Amino acid sequence: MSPLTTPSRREALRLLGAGITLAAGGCSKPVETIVPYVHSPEQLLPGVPVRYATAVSLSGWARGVHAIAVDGRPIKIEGNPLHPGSLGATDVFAEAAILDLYDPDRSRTVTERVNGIASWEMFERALSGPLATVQAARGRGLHLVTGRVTSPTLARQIDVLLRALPEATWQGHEPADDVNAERGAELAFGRRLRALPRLDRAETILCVGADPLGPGPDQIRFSNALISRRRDTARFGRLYVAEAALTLTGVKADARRAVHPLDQPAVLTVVANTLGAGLPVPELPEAARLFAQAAADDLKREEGRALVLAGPTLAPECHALAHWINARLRAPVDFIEPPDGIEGRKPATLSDLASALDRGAVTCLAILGCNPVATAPADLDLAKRIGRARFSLHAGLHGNETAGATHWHLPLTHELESWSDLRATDGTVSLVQPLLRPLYDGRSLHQILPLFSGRAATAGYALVRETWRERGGGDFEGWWRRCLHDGVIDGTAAPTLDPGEPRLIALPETRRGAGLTVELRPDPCLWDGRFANNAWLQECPKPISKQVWGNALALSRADAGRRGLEAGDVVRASAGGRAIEVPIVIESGVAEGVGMLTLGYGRERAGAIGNGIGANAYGLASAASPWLVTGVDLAKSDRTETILRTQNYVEIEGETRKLCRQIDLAALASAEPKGIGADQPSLLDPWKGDKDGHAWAMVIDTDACIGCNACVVACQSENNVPVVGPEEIARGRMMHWLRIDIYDEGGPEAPRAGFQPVPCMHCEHAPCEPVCPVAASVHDGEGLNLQVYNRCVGTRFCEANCPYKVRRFNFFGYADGQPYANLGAESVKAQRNPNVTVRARGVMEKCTYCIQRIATERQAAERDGRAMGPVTTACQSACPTRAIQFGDLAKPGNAITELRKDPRHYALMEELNTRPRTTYLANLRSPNPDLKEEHA
Amino acid sequence: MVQIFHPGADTVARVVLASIGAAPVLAVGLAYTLWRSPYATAQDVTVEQPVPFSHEHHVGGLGIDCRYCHTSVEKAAFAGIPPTETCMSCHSQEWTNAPMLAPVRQSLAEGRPLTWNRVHNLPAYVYFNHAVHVAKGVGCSTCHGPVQTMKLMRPSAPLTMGWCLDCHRDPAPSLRPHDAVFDMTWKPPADQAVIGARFAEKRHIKSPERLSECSICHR
Amino acid sequence: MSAPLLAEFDNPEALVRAMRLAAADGHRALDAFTPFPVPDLTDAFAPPRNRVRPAMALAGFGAAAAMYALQWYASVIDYPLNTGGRPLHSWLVFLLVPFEFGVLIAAITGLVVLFWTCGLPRLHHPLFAIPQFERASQDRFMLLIASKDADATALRESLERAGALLVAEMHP
Amino acid sequence: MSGNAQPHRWIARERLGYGEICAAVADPIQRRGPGRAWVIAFLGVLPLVLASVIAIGAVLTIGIGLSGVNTTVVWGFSIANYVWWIGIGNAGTLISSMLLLTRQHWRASINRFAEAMTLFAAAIAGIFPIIHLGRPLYSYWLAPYPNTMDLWPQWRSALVWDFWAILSYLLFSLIFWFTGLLPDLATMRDRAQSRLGRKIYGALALGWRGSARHWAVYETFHKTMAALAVPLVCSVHSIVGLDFAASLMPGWQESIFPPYFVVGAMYSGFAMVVVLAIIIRWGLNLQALITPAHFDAMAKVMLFASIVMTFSYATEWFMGWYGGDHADRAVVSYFFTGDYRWLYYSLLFCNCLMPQALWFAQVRLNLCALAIISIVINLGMWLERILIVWNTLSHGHAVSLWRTYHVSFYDGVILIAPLGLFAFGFLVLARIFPIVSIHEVSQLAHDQGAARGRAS
Repeated sequence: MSPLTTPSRREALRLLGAGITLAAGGCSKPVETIVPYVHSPEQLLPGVPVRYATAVSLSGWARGVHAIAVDGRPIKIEGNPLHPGSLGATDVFAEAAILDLYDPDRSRTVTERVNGIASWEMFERALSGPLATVQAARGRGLHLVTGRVTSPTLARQIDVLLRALPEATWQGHEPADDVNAERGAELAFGRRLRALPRLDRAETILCVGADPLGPGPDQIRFSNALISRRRDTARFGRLYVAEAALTLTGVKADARRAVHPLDQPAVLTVVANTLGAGLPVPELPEAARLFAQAAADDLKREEGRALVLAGPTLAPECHALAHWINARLRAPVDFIEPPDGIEGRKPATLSDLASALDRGAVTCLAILGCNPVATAPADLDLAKRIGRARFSLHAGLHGNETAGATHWHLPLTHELESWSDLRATDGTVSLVQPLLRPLYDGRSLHQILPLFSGRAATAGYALVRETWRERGGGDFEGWWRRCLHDGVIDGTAAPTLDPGEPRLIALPETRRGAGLTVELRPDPCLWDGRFANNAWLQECPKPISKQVWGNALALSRADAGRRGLEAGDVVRASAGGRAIEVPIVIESGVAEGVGMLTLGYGRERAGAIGNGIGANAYGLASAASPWLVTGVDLAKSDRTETILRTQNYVEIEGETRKLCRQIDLAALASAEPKGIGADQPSLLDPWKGDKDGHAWAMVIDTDACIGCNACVVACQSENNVPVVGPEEIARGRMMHWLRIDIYDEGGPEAPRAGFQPVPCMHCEHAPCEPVCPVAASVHDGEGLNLQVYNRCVGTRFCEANCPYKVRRFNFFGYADGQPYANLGAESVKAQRNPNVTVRARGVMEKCTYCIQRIATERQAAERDGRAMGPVTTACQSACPTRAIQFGDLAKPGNAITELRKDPRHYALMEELNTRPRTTYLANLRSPNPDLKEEHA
Repeated sequence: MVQIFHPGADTVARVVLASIGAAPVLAVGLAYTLWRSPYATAQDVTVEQPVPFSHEHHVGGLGIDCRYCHTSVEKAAFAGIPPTETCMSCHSQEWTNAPMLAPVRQSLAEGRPLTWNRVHNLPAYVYFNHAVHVAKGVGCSTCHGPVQTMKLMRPSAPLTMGWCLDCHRDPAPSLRPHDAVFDMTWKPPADQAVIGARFAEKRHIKSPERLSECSICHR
Repeated sequence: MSAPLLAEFDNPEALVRAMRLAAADGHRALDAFTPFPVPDLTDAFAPPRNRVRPAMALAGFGAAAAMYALQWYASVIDYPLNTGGRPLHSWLVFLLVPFEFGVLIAAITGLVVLFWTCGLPRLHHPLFAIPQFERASQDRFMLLIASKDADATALRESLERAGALLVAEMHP
Repeated sequence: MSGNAQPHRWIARERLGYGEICAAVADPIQRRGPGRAWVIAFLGVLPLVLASVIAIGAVLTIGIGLSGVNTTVVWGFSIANYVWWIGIGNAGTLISSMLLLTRQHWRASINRFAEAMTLFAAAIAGIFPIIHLGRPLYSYWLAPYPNTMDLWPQWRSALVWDFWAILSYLLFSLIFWFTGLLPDLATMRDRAQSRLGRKIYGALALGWRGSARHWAVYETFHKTMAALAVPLVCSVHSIVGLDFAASLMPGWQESIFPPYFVVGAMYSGFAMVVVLAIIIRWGLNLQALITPAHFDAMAKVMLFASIVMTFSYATEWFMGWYGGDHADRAVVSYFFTGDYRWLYYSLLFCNCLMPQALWFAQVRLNLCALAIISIVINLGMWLERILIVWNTLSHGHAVSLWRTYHVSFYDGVILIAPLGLFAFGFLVLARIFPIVSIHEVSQLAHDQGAARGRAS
């Protein structure tokens, strides 16, 4: 048979079919090919997911993860239960790391600023000249700039280098640092210490500007500890928060006051004085003073189980005072040696670098893995100053702003492509192992550093093993394999120390000048800006404002009104000669005279996704005060911008309050569990189908939900949920299968908000099903509300009739051909989960309860002839506080059945008789009776 | 007035009217017939391959077990296509110089995989799992036909959704003893109806309603 | 037997009058052709059993029943699916489509019966050969009548007396 | 009937012979050229026809994302246009059949183009549900047909009912219109001057000879069709109403919807007939056949419908409040205070307030005023349809997803351009087929004693 026969026959059929059924396009099947291996990898089953333990970093700190790979390509990140920074859960950044790996904007080759594409050999040749100069001068003129170093191997390598070249300088630059806390500990105890507050043991907690539940390397650890403790209502405790603008901790607070950042030290003073400090009391607004006093009294009462946390914007003296208070309260705080950095070496600051550059004393500047041009405070003006170095290079994942300022740019490998080791905040070391060979011609920092000693690049694998050779002992290979398997190296956690008695430090005078005070915060989605080119994170709604694809200066309603500003007005914010243009957004719970802006936006060379999105808050920051900008002047421009938000209505009142049930702890005893609605009389018989032994259900504890979005991004990653881009968001379209609603029954001045993750409810009487004309939306015997994509014709009646509005429609081909979906590149397709259909244009989709996971487990059980084991949905496994529980109602004794009997249990809109399978537990609060008037 | 039409025009008009009525019915019927015909399903259409691998020779002649090459058929959704090294495990000794096998040797030498053309093309959006079917006692030949007689591989079933459902709605006739799953010559015994039903019960095969639910194959 | 005569009148009343006269004479009125229906003529020529309505009723109810059966078969027997916990045999809502379909089939059947009973389409007809016939669809009322005699002269005269404007013979 | 008092009420005062009636209708088509007004109108609507074709082509190739629909308000202009057009479409058959059954013989002059209006409007309406789909290529899945997937439509869906309702209604209207046209086609055949004209009209007339036997069967059939049409029309728009009522969304889940939709359809349909009648009367010089009495009667029907609509709105508000359901109350208050409140006030003005002018005979007999009121009613009815969609979807149960519709350019095109398609159809039709029923008007003339034939 001639090889042409098949295609031509198909073609003929297609044409014929077109004429007959008008269904031309979709009917032809192109000839597919199958490409087997040449050599089959051992123990690899085709299409079956495999887990590898590794770690991904945030600001240098490790979060241990399991990377799931199918057929050799990593597709999903999940938490590593053995790792103290993960506890089996993830955060948005860890989840999104997988998309960073496949980011087509990653730099692929070595580049030289003038001549463009170059090679590693060319770079090594170019480096040899300046290197010889600095070597001759014992390193003088060599400046290494790194982010936070927690990798023992990297620390060892830098140490070796600095030993060889003692005059060389090592600068550290971590944009989202905690330098005030570090200095505060030094002030209090006279030495460098890292405090590890034990939120699992502290019950009465006062956060002054601190956001332990907010995004950051410790988010999972802190929120897990706090929420686990609160599950025991006897140890529910009380969380006080005094902060400038609403944070995740503020949302979960039992008592919260919006306090100007410059007033926050006074709150600490009130507490300290209650404990006998006898400090002069600065002025404090009456409401804040009452609040501080109530908290102080409560803290004092709960001595031994009380804790005070100071925020990153507060001066080191305030942190020192907090240490003093905690010591008085016998607060549960562990102290350890700071696990980061290099023993015996203190990194110089960027200001030092700036002055060295000004002096012309920099011969060779190596900026390794960080992006100071974009993330250094504006007054350092590094972009211009770097030009004064004789030879400069930048190593990074992207050819970013810093790469644009240096002579050379070296591509780094992603953490999922390289060998390394990283420490968690408690010192625990994880091994970082590659899941695939580097996609591009990149090298890891470990491979690059030897070049400065004039040595050839060494494999990262060997370098990391060398670091641990001694520790491994006799059976090094066995030890190594065990560490790789577990993802953590046992016994590497830093031992706790007795810090001694803290000194009582007087607080410096704070004077409030004229103008607005702007508090800068790391962005909950982009962090310090390093994730700006990650479309998942750009489209991840900020937990509280629900803003996507941009940032905005948050003001209180009163402040905005006083200044004649409305949401969306673009203002020119200026302070000390620095100025940025930024749109205004009005938010609840912002203190008077305060603006809040997140970092990480306004990137110029982030990549196709991140360029030019939002306003660059670093442009307002100064090296002296990177977190707080005082005396900011706002000048209204004639421009307005649409603030892109995925939730426009937050306030609930009257009857709508039942959407988000909130109970005071005192009322819990008399609370009754609410069911999912009773069957109404009907002319027709109810469905009596085959039940088949499973009844999947989900219960979401809204009290445990801290709104962190880890589940949202996990769902996106697991289920191939596409990104739609800002233009589509502006049209009111979005794709997230799981959204986290925030509802506020308090008000703009005293928010009393709760988070509510909303996936598909999988209603037993699903309103979406009877309206579908083609049975694309149907139920199965396990109680799943199915969406059969290939049957869907796209009437959208199901979403119109869904009271929960959880269905998502592909108005365009979001999964393919969209600029924000695949960035026009093949590489992003490699991230797709092969067990989940990639949806086409014109079909409806929605949460499936991770049906692919259920099916995988069911099929494995069928194959092995055993009962089905537990199934974990992606959102459930991501959740740091275990707020999402999934299980089988038909299985006796399943935890899910018990949760449905909890007094806090309720179903969304149970009055509609949809009988949802996804139900909720009410939010709990324990307000201080003395402060009752705040929720009047 | 004069006659406008010839007498024969009456017949023409009647035929035209009748056709207007009949056309939609005929068109649907024709489309359906075509769609389920091998012309559209590619049933029994032999697919050209880069190497003319003969199942007749290897299975029928040499009696090699299916699992020798399709290694993951009992473990995973995908039965597996053998890597080049599997071919070469024999062909490094047998037929070492056969020109027919040149692409195979070249593949191994260059480390470049062979590219086979897919024979069994399931409809899009179907997640078929070989392991479960094998575990439940559905034999290879039930779907793949008498592979041991095929010089070149061809699908022996239409692989349409309706065809899948035929069995999912009534699995008993296709269930075999476990040891006969890989037996290409298995014939159902006379009392297959009874035996099949017993297998279905013993192996906890779901009810026809459950097996024909969308989520069994689609997600 | 002579060819039937086609008499032309300019109003229906004259035609009816002439027809009655001729019938009284024993001539056989074969048909009348008018631009609009004339009740008297309709009564005179209407077929004794008009099958349009029974046929429509039969087809309509039959189609409705068939459609109902199809719905039932499709959703109860052939592919039972759980849609929103609704019963497989949701008879209340299964009544709507049969109604629509029944009406459609009744209409189509009615049209077919109309054509069948009237012998349409009939593009070629002897009457079309008579020049004056073209006004039967406009402003003239024609009576086709067969004489009882071999010679039609008597009939012709009687028709002309009754007001016929023109009388012509129809040749098959 | 009142014909005794005013013998020529439904036909011009000067007596017309049957031949003149034929000539009045047929000659503009067969003996005279299209005329300047026709040519200008034709050229005027061509860009709109082109725009419709381009818009449909664009939405098929680029996707329904072109429309302003979003995650919350998943329906928009397409659905409102569909309901509006099918409403227009309903009036034609209603006029024809209901008036036939109630022996309102005056219908003779307007029923033909009312039926044609039905046909075009239903056909245009039928486009919208298809182009609003995400995957229009698969719209045939709504039909039960043998397939290799062994799948059937989901019969409980209102959209399947819709499919059958539109299909039945379209084909039914075609049959009804064609049978009504059949005798006139014979007239056209017999009056045709060119050989080609005779052939074409001759073929279409199928050899109709006006035989008394044929008329007997014809009348039975036509009356039976009319009797069937009334419940069919009501059912069609009731089913359209059920698209909304068979949901559980606040503001939709109302038992009043089916009848309220039927009256609304009649309302907008009559308004459209008035507009068309004024245009056709002027364009084809049919003053003799379409008299002020016709407009008076239609204006009274519109006034009645307006009162019923006002009552329906009031019922909606009352039931929203009386039912006590929070979401229902919230939606009703959203009507008046929400994002679309100005549109809602406009709708109340158009549909409830403005038509009250029809209480006055001067207004009813002033064609200009009548035309303006009719257009306003049609506008108001479109607003009603879009607000039914928008208000409920924008302000449903889930507070967090409340959001408004963003009208897109494509929406504007598919709102305006189909009017051109409709006009195009009418313009072409007016040049091919008698736009007024010749045989029925002749009969009316005969029955009213207005025809000269009787006097002679």
